[in-house]
Amino acid sequence: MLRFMLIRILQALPVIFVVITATFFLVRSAPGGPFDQEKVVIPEVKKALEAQYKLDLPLHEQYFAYLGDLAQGDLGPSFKYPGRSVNEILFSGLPVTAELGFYALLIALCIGVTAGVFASLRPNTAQDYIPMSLAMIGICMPSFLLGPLLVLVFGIWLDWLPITGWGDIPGDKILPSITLGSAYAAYIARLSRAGMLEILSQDYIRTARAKGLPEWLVVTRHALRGGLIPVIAFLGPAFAGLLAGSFVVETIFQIPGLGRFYVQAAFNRDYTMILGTTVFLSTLIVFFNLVSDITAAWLNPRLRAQFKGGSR
Amino acid sequence: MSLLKVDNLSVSFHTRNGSHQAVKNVSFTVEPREITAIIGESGSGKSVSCYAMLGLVPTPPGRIDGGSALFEGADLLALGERELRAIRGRDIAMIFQDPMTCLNPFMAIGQQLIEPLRLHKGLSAKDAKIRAIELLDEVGIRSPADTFDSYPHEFSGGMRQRVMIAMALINEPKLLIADEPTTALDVTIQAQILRLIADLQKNRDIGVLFISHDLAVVADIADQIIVMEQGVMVEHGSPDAIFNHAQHPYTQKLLAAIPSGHRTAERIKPDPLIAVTHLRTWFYPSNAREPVKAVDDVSLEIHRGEVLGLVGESGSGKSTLGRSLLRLAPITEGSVVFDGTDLTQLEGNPLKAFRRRMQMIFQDPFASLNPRMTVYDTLAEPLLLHKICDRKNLDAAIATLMDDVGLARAFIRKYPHEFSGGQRQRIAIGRALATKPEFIVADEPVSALDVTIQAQILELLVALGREHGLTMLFVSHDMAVIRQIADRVMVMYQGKLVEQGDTEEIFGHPREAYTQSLLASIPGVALSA
Amino acid sequence: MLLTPTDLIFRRFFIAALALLLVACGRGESNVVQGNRDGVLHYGNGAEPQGLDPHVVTGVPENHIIRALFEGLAVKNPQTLEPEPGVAERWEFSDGGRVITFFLNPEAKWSNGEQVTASDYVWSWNRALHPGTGNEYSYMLFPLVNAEAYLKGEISDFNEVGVKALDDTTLEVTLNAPTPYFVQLMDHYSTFAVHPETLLQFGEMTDRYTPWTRVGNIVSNGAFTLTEWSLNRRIVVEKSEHYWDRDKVALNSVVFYPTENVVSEERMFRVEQLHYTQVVPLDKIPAYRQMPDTPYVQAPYLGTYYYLINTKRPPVDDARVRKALSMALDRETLVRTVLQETAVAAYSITPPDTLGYFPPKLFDYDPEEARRLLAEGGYPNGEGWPGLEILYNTQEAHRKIAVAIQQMWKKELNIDVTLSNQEWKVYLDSVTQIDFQVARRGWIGDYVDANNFLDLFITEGGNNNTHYSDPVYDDLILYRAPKAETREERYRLFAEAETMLMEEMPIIPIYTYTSKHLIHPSVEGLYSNLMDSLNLKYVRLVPGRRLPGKDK
Amino acid sequence: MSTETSLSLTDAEQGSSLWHDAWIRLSKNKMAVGGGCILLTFILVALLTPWIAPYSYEAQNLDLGASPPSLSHWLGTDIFGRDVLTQIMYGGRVSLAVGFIATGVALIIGVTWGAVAGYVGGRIDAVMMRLVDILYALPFMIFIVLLMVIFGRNVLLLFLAIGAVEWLTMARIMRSQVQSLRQQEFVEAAVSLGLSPATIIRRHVIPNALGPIIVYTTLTIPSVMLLEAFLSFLGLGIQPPQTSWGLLISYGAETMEEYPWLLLFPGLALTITLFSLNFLGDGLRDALDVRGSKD
Repeated sequence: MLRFMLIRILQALPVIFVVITATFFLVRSAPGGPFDQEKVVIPEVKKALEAQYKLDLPLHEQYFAYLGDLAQGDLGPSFKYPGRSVNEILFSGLPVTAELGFYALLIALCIGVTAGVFASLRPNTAQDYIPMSLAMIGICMPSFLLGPLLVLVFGIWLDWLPITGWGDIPGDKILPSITLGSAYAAYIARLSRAGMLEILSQDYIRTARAKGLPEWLVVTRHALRGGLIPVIAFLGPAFAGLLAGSFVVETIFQIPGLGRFYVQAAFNRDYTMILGTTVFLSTLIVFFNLVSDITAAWLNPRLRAQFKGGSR
Repeated sequence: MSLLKVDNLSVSFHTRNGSHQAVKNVSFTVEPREITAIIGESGSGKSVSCYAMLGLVPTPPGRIDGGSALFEGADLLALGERELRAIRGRDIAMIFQDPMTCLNPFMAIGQQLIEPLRLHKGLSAKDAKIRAIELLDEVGIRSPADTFDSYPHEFSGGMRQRVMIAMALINEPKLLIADEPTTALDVTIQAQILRLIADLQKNRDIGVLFISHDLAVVADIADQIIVMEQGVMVEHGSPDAIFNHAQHPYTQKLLAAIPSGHRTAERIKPDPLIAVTHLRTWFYPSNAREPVKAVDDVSLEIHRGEVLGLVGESGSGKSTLGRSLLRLAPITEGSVVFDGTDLTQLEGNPLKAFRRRMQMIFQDPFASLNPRMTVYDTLAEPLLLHKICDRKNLDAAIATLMDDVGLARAFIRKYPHEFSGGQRQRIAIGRALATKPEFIVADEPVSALDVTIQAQILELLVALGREHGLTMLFVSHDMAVIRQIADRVMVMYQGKLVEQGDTEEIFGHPREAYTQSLLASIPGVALSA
Repeated sequence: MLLTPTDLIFRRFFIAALALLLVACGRGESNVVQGNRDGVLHYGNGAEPQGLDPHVVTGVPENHIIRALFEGLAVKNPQTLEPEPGVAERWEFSDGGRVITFFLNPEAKWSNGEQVTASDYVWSWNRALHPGTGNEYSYMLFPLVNAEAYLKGEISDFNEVGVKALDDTTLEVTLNAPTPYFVQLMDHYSTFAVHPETLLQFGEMTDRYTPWTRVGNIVSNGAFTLTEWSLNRRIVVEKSEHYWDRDKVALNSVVFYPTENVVSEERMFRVEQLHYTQVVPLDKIPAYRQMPDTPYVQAPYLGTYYYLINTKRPPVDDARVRKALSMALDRETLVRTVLQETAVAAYSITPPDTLGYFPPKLFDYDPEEARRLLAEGGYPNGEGWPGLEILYNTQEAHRKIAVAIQQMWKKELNIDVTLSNQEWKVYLDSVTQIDFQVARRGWIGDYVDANNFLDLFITEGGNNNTHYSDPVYDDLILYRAPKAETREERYRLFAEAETMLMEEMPIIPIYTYTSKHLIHPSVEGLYSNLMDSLNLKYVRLVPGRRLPGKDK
Repeated sequence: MSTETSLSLTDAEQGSSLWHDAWIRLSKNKMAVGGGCILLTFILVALLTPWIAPYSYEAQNLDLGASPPSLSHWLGTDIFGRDVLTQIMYGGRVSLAVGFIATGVALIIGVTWGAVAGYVGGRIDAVMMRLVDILYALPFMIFIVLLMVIFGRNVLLLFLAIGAVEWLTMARIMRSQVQSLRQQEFVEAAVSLGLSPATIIRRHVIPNALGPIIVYTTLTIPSVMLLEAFLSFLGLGIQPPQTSWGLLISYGAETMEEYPWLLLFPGLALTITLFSLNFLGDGLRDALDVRGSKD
């Protein structure tokens, strides 16, 4: 188990390193710098600015300096937000985005699994077609459309829910979570339907029925665990994707999360911020992939035994 | 009174491709304290009739057209789902064919075991566990208390089948339906399981309905035998009546198919086509420190024109040895000299040239054919690849191959799934023969087939071998089959060769204890007795 | 009922999910109603500020907050924009306007109770102009003697720069030339004083990124003090106890929201979560206009939207072609339709009525004349037209205008025009490199003076971006206008420069901006002005007033 | 079953049979045929748009502005007074082209990459998949901006950029498919026949892995269309007044309260395409699965 994790982490390190390096040089080669503004900056001022952020050094020196800082866990100061370090900004946004992502996934799971399981119980009937059609729409409904639509209906017309904010007014977390979760709900619905169909055709489901188990127990106890393994495997990458992809939702609902920084950093050419978020996210992606692999393996006793090592 | 009385049962299936009557007016009875066997080939409707009684045939596409099945006075076919559920697992329990897939791999066996107990008897988890452990002990699971929380994959096939049996018996049912409970098992295990079922039946006074395709299997245990063919019951009677006075030609055919003959060994001149020396094929699983020594220091020779039988249980390394000879498994050490050339040193085109000269027939004809290629494409591929014929002659060559393996030419555009297992194996044989090889490894080519089909395929192999002058390594766990086909026999155990010799010598005078136990487990002792 | 651990887990899972969905749906009082009662203004601020250090930041959202926290020597009257006393009680001009003496109010205090002194200003201006600080708005202080040289490192002794603390309350400023708008600049945050000891406590004078502006650290001298700063969530300021004019401050507190998404901002306003929005989505304006007692407020704004032309790239290297393009542009229709009357057609770079200056209108929409000029330029009826590309940065508003103009030119001049949008920084790069044919541009005045617009197009102007260069024009702007004796004389010279510019047409003026806000009926004292410059200290909230439709 | 042996083999076309059979199966699936017909209609309309569009594409009527559906403008007009139906027809040209071509690019790269990685395995697989990981983690926005700057703006680049992103997931799906397929005996049989790895992948592996790939592809096409809108928004890809469904939807979303028809009709066009694709994709998957529905 430990060995497996260690190997995976060791495999991830070069990936993260290459990502850092590639990103570093990519962002530097993008046109426009962090201090370019509509009103042209006096050359002397610009020089002073660059000196303050060590941008006047040769590129490779900057690179090694960055790596040095990174090794100590310092992601550097933000260019766009003077007075704030990238570390600080990341850690102010992370809990919010993580919470948002968590709720979104939770909603996605509730809706997706329920819909998928129901659809799988009576394939090729209305009970299958209706949730799956909704899932198709869900997959393709962009959040820039769904968000405002939900706000309009539930926030303004019905006046049930707050339309912006995060943790300021009770209930203000509902709409953003649904907006962000819907696409994932749709994917999960499809995944769990396919997984359940696969499992429900297995011999051991017949065994369970032969024991006289009522259908709901057959489904929940015998089929669900195996049927949801693809879903579990999907959750890791999905959660990492949520963190990176929450930008639109965070903007629509004015949520102080990480996604906004991630995207805006690119537009602002906030070099340290871009790098910081990228390093952070790629680490998270690796981490969550690992977690979901381990969870999926843990759910599967056969693989679990392998982790324990040796026993055959 | 009969335990179960089935009257005029008819079941049909309705699919997009039309409807098909699987069971036609079948009537039979199962007496308490007796083992009733239903025998028939796959597709004869023997399983469907049992599943239909318990409401386990999915409807649609299945439909019960008529009949009744009186179980203790209640018509199972007329019961609602709820009442039926109360009977399933309590009064009637089932064992299925493949213990590998019939246990939930995600649940500890203990949990699965006590499930019917808690469901039907409402026992507490603790009491249920005590009962389960007793039962595990009874079916021969060692240290049942420790294995209670183990998962199915931690058991071998035979052990899993024991767990299945324990699970079926846990509620002390009155009727046990065993659907091919030994077909997926090695012969040695098969013998043990058969004995177990017979013993349990006697000790517990239950009725057993035993479904099998193999008359030999039920020969020793059945009190009554029913023979089915294409949904119709063609004959029934006591074992004695069936085995000794079979009326129906189909029954006679089944009897004839029981492998019993042996080959008149031809004296082969020792002229080694293949010489294997100190072959080791070890696997290094990423999660284990110790390598798996699938083949460990094996040396052997295969002579031109002979059929060498390789026997052993699953996991003995016999398949890996066969694959290693063909360079399909990674060789760790040693050499395989084929007609003077060491194959282990070859790569790329030279290897490809040798691949033409040696072919393989796989165990599972369902898996060894590309499901998305028609027979034509499957057969054309090796012909074109090795330039055995050009496109002009292709059709003719394929037609000849089809004739050779006994497939109607009309099937040429069909896909593997449209064929029966035996036909598929014929396609696979055709593919192997297409390259006009000198050497063929046949890896359990008949194990997945019904006995009647087995006999046909074996005959075909023998005939083709003679016709094409083939040298063959015939891998099998089934001693009876080996005896029928092999000139010489090697016995493999845990990666090593333990015994070898001429077939009759081995069968007549086995030296090693292991070989003796293999021989003892050949089913159908009652037949020869 | 038998339950395995798995069942229990599932059960808990569903309960948790349900609980989440059923979280109290009841909505409490809106921000506005609550704020009206408690004297809290909820203010849509457009974006998260970069920071709150007056010598570091550059943007509009920063401006609003900094001007709530700090106060300049003079402040602009929100109605007239004329300077009125801030930290300085009064000021005197001498030496023909070259020297200004500011007399500081002894009651002006930092939020820690200390007095704001003249030497604080000297220290702060040193910081603002120091080459190490990298203050992008340092040029605001360039009218000071030697300020530019100090910034550019030509001199290193700040004592040579024209600012002196005569005593604690007297600040003497020496200018290069009489600069009529200098006092106005004292209301710009780059000229604000910061509290030297606080800054030094967290780092060097010139450090950009110390945490001195954080809650608890910051010491400011304005009407409000900082009490909460949650990134991308809100910034809260509260009435300062030490502010000299605290009796006039009606609000107890202001909450600034980083309302980046304008659609969301408008919706927040609609459900009474905001008193004030930074902007209004164009498409919503007609509906708001029709409301009785509309909360929609629109006012002229000191800014011009125009197209830059690269005067060295054909086909627009010919002034006749440029004028043809300009004259073929039906600005009135554009403003009426696409812009929903939220702008004013512009025929000059300087907005009309810039502190009394009215630029001459030298041409009009005239397709006939435009076609004639185009023919003269070598493309009769668009024949032989090599194509033209309009560059704009990615934004909906710019796209709309470009699409409309594209079609106008096609229709009137029969010429093909393509559009090209670029991401902001790429666009900036293209504009700076003058790598375009026609590019969209907007200029917002830093201070109310035509000079701020006209000096864009001097040869050396960093924001010229057109290759336009005329020594006569440079002379007018750089030397003759500053030396003008009277306002009239000065404005005449400006008009002359404007005429030169429109003759050559290196830019095509399109419209003059307006400021557009939604202001809740309960808000009083938020005046509209040309600079969109608010002074929150005058704002009062009247409880009980609701938006139309909300007052049930 | 008939057992006639006199079958003439001369008219047999080698290799085409899988696709031929699939076609026959597909043509029996009503939903799939319906979806295919709608798609075909859309494609035809897109191709013929310059000749059949009711209005000129660019013609503005600024004074008319946004007007709801009427007799002269069936689907209404946008804020420039342009006919929405015409806009949707022209937008369909871009969206369909981007959807199909970019997905095609992603499909080819992803399937090849995943198949090779999954089949070859070992170190090469590790390296190839790490590369995919890296590309996943790179900041997409910067990547796009760079592409735009280095290569300038053109539609081809748009396909490239989208393909560059979408193939990653495709490769992953393919790889896991191939990994399980290469354990299968028929692949081993192909090896023992002496087929080269490339041939095995092409003939034996890919056709059997197509099911999930087809399903994923039908999901990718609409998301590619929306991604195109996003990129066009950023300035990469198509430039106004050219338009696409994605762009029309994103503009429409901003004025959903004022001019709902600007959102509704392009949204409808995309949704119909999406469902047609889905039905066609499911049908295709079933058609290619020669085994038919199991049990």
